[in-house]
Amino acid sequence: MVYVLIGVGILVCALLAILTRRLLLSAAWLALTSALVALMTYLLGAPHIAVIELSVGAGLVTVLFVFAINIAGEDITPLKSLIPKPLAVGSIVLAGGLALFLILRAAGVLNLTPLTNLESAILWEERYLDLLLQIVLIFSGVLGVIGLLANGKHTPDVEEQS
Amino acid sequence: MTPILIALTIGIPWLGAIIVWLMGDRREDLTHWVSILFSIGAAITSVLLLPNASQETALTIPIGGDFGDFTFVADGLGIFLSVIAAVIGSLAVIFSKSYMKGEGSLGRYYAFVLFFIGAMVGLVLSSNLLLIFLFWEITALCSYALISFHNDDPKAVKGGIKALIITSIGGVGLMVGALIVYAYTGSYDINNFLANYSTIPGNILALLAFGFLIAAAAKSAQFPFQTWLPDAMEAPSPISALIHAATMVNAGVYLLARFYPAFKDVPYWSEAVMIVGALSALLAAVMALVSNDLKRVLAYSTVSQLGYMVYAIGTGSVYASQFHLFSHSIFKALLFLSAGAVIHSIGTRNMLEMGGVGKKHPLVKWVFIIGALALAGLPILNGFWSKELILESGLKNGPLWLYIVMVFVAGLTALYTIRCVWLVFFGEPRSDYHAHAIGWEMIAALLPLAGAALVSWLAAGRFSVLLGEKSLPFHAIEPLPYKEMMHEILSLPTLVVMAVITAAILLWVFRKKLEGLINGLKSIRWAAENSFGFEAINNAIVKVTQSTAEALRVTQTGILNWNVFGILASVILLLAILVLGA
Amino acid sequence: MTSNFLFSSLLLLPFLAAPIVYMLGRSTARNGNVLGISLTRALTVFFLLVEGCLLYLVVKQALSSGGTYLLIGDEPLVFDGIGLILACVVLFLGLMVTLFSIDYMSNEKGEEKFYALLLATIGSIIGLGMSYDLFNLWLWFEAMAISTYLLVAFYNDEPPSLEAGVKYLVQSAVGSALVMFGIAMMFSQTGSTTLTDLWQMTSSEAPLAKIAGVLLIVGFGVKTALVPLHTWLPDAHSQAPSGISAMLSGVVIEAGLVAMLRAISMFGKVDFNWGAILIGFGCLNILVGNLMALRQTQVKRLLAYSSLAHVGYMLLGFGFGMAFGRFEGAAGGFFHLLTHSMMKGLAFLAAGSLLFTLHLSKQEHVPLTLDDLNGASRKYPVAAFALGLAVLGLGGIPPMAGFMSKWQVLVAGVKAENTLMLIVVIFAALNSILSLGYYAPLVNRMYRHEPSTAVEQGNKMPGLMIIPLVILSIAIVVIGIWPSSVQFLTEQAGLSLLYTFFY
Amino acid sequence: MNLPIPLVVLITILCLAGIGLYCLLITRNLIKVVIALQLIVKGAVLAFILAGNMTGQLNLAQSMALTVIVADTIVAVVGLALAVQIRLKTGSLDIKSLSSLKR
Repeated sequence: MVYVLIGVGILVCALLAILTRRLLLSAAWLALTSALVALMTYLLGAPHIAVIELSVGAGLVTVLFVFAINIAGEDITPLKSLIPKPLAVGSIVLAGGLALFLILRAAGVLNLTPLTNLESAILWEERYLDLLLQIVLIFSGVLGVIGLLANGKHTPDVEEQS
Repeated sequence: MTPILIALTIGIPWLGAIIVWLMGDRREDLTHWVSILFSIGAAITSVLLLPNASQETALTIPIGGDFGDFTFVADGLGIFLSVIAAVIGSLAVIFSKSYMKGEGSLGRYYAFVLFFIGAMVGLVLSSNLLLIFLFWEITALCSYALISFHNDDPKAVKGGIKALIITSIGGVGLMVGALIVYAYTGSYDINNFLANYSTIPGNILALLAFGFLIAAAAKSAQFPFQTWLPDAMEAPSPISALIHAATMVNAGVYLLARFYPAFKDVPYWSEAVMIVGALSALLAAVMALVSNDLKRVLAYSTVSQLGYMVYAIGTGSVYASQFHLFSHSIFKALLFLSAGAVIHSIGTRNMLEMGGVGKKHPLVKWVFIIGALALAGLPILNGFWSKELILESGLKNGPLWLYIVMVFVAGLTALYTIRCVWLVFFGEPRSDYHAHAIGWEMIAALLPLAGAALVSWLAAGRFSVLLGEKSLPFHAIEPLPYKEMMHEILSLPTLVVMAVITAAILLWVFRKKLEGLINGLKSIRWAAENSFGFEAINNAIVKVTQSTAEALRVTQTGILNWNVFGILASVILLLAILVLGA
Repeated sequence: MTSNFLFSSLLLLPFLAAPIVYMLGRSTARNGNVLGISLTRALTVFFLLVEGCLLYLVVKQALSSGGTYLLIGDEPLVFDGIGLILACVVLFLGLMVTLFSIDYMSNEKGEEKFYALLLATIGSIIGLGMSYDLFNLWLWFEAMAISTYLLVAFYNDEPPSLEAGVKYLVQSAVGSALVMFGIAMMFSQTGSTTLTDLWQMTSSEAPLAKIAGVLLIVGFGVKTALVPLHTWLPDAHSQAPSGISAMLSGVVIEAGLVAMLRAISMFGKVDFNWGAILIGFGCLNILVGNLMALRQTQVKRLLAYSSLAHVGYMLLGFGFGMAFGRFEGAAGGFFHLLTHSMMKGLAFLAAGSLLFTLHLSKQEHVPLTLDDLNGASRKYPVAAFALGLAVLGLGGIPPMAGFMSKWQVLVAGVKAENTLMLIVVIFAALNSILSLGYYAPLVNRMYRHEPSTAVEQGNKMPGLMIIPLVILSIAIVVIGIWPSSVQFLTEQAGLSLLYTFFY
Repeated sequence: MNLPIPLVVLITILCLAGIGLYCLLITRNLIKVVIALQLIVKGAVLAFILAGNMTGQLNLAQSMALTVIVADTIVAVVGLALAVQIRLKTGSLDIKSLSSLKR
């Protein structure tokens, strides 16, 4: 039941995030979505990810959005979408429906492992290579941001944040 | 010895091509001479190959994988065609020295001519189908590059691309055939295939046979692919003589001749070959009759004569077709080169603007007449013998109505030939052209060809031995000494043909009195001037493709949302396949 | 131990080199130190050469002692045929692009970032070819994507360039999200992400595996430019600096393809015809790519669309391999991957050299149009010849390499001995001819006598730019007349790919 | 109403991804595009945790989810930087004004 509530909460926040006209509000709703997702991951037995999602997803990313919106400004003029909305809704529903149907047909009833052994495991257990690669990602990302913003008038400290 | 000679005959012109390309236009005279040197070198080595003809594989270069062994066989058929390519090639190069004097991009011109000669020699000497296809495409590339040599002229560019695309479409037939041969016999080797063709399932063999027929029809400009050859006449005249009359267009006939034993039992194949040949011969002859462009007349007549060769293969007489190919190469090269000399001198290709050229250039007039008479099939020139052989075979082995068509075409040939000679060389000048002098290189190239057109038929006996004993292991070709040939030819049917030809000539002589009849055939004239609608079909295909392409460009909206929609759409598509399929 | 050392240094070197190159360039560029920036360039070339030597040593090691396996944590890295061919291709082309870019990029701001990110891209593609863990594969893939974002949007003063960057980023990100869902799905089934585990644990009746497979195909397919997903490609390829266009078209989309093949290869036991899907996309790609290219007026855009068609040929080869067990098909697909990377690389570099001399060196940021090419051969014989050679090779004209690789792909189709495949082969061959409809006029233009105004006013071409053009031209012709010279690469790769399907 | 927990999470994931994709389809604002991408990635994170939970490999799942978060934060940062730069150069964040490359 709790899951249903959180799930509905996530979806409502997400919908609000994409439907709100003001970008800053959008970012705020995104942060709330992120927090609820963190809560769900916590309930699913992943406390570390919950913490990180909360700090990165709800914290850092929101800060970045606020920075970016500050520079780029709020374009709140309502714009008619370029794709007919019924087509968009229809195809999304179709894709989601097909996926759900296939998954349920394939997996039958989904089972959870009882969440008993919640050991405080070390992250990156046996996945050092991924860790190393993340450094590469960050390096490339930082270079990318520096390169993109090289001549900008306002060079905010976006790159330091990441 | 043979392997070295083969390598040299292909390698010398290719080396020459690279050298000439690198030399570019810096020193014009040197470029001419270097090209002449290399082309003559190739001609000499190819002639040296003649005594070495044998059916054995002479040269094997193992490539491995799915490319098989690159094998070369210097058999009689291959050597004979390579001699034609190299010798006429060298004559065309010599002719070019005068014809191309002062033109830009000489390096490119000669490089492609030499590249072509090497590729043509490779095409006929190779016995690996992949290699044949490779050379086949290279000859198409060279032909394209040379047709659009004057590429500031949109007509030349268009003609070149048309030739490239139509011959490549035919190439698909050859490619699929080669792939089938490899997939079902495990090797690209021709002789291996001819020995084991019966192991291939019947329907696949039929596909193979008709694939090769399409390839041959496209390369040899036969019905329904004949439209590219007239447009290829934008090329400089020596190129028309070499590539579009004497050598490359023969590749299709060569292909059919090579594979005849495997395909002769395929249902309807022989009939299809005969009909393709006869239709090409007939339609092209009618078009030649109404065209006023000197080179186009010769191009139509090439299509028509190639039709005879294809028809001959359909009737089962590979020897007759190859013998006619031999004669045709000589007299058609002669005609094209002398036409080139005339065009170079006068500066127009329109026969209605010529007239009386014979007074200015008597020598050219006489060699052209020799070629024209050979084309018309008058005794005792080489065209007479070979055409009669084909008609004999057609009477014996083909349906009578096709024979009648071919005899009728023989009459038409005489008619358009005499019309052409008359319009160009006789009468009074119909425009005030200025006749420039003709260089000695042109004469030097014309005279040997004229001589050969007179006497090459004497080699018939030797030629039959070359084809019969020293090549084509799966063909039944009996040696045919020329006395026997004379005996065979000088019979009643020949008199019929001669009567038709005479009637055609009389028709021309009394053309003024027969105006009523000619007017009655106006609709045919109109159809022929519009190439019987084939040009329209070509244009329609091009137009449909281009407008489809243009319409499709709308899908690249440049709008991010639609781009993402593409991703979503393919997910839906694949998921739907999963739902429906499983 | 030494084999592990060699192997890991092969993977690590580019990433160690990238910061070094960046730091060096950064510290010297501010003062306008010419020596420093030339040192940066030289260092990049040096690192690539060292990487090539390492690759050679690893191959030698692998042949002698079988050190083809490296376990970092529990993530395996495997040095097999696929990894080898991808590494060879990316190193060779990367070196050519670096040599080419020395003059091309010399006037640009942020040159050091260019080289650093180029090194990072090369490194991630090498790693991608060897990764044998699904999640790890995705991460290499993501690293490759992130390093190329800036390279695509390198001219950050030009709105079109930024636009191309945004499209590339968003579409890649959506694709990569789909890949993540696919991975999560497989993970939920087997509790592991190594390819061997996944392969062993999926049975023929694994419906969830099919959905995951579809998501992975579409996700990686975005980078591979399968047809409805291709819309980023013409924009990115035409807006990036030419060296990067060559990299994108020559290896990045192929790397996406390799990632896709790796991912599908673990579904070898699943009872689903993956090959048929690839063949379907292949046909679509060939047709749409050729038709879209037919009416283009910008050279780089035309080449970009032709990449679509060539991905189609590779897909056909792999499809024949997977659907019919035709080993030739898989080998042919890899062969075409190799030749296409060289030919398209050469085409983009040659077009880029003309773009540079005609426009960029005069500080004009305008696209190179077909009309600009008129008469280019007079003034720039080498670039014109190289471009002509490359596009005719792409059109499948012998004796260039493209002929042989297309041939091998089509051999597999006919060997399948299936009527439908025969039709596919004929279709592909006819499309090859359609492609001549835009390649041939392009070549023709360059050999006209009347030069365009752009050519008349063009600058002199820097000598260093010509070197990669010459090397690539020679390579294309040599492979074209001696196709077995690269057979050891393609056959190993083909074997590695089909292993999970048929053994 | 007693839905099994994994089903609830699964539906949440699908809807989250769907909402994100929907936003990508209809929005014309570049920053909104980045927000939509973030939403989809949140779905992916949840998917990894759910998968880890179902197979009892939570630690593995956590490390992977963390990697996903890091990678996509970087993508978001680069995306935002691009958006900012576009805003500075063209004065607009509208996707429609950003379609000079077409056909």
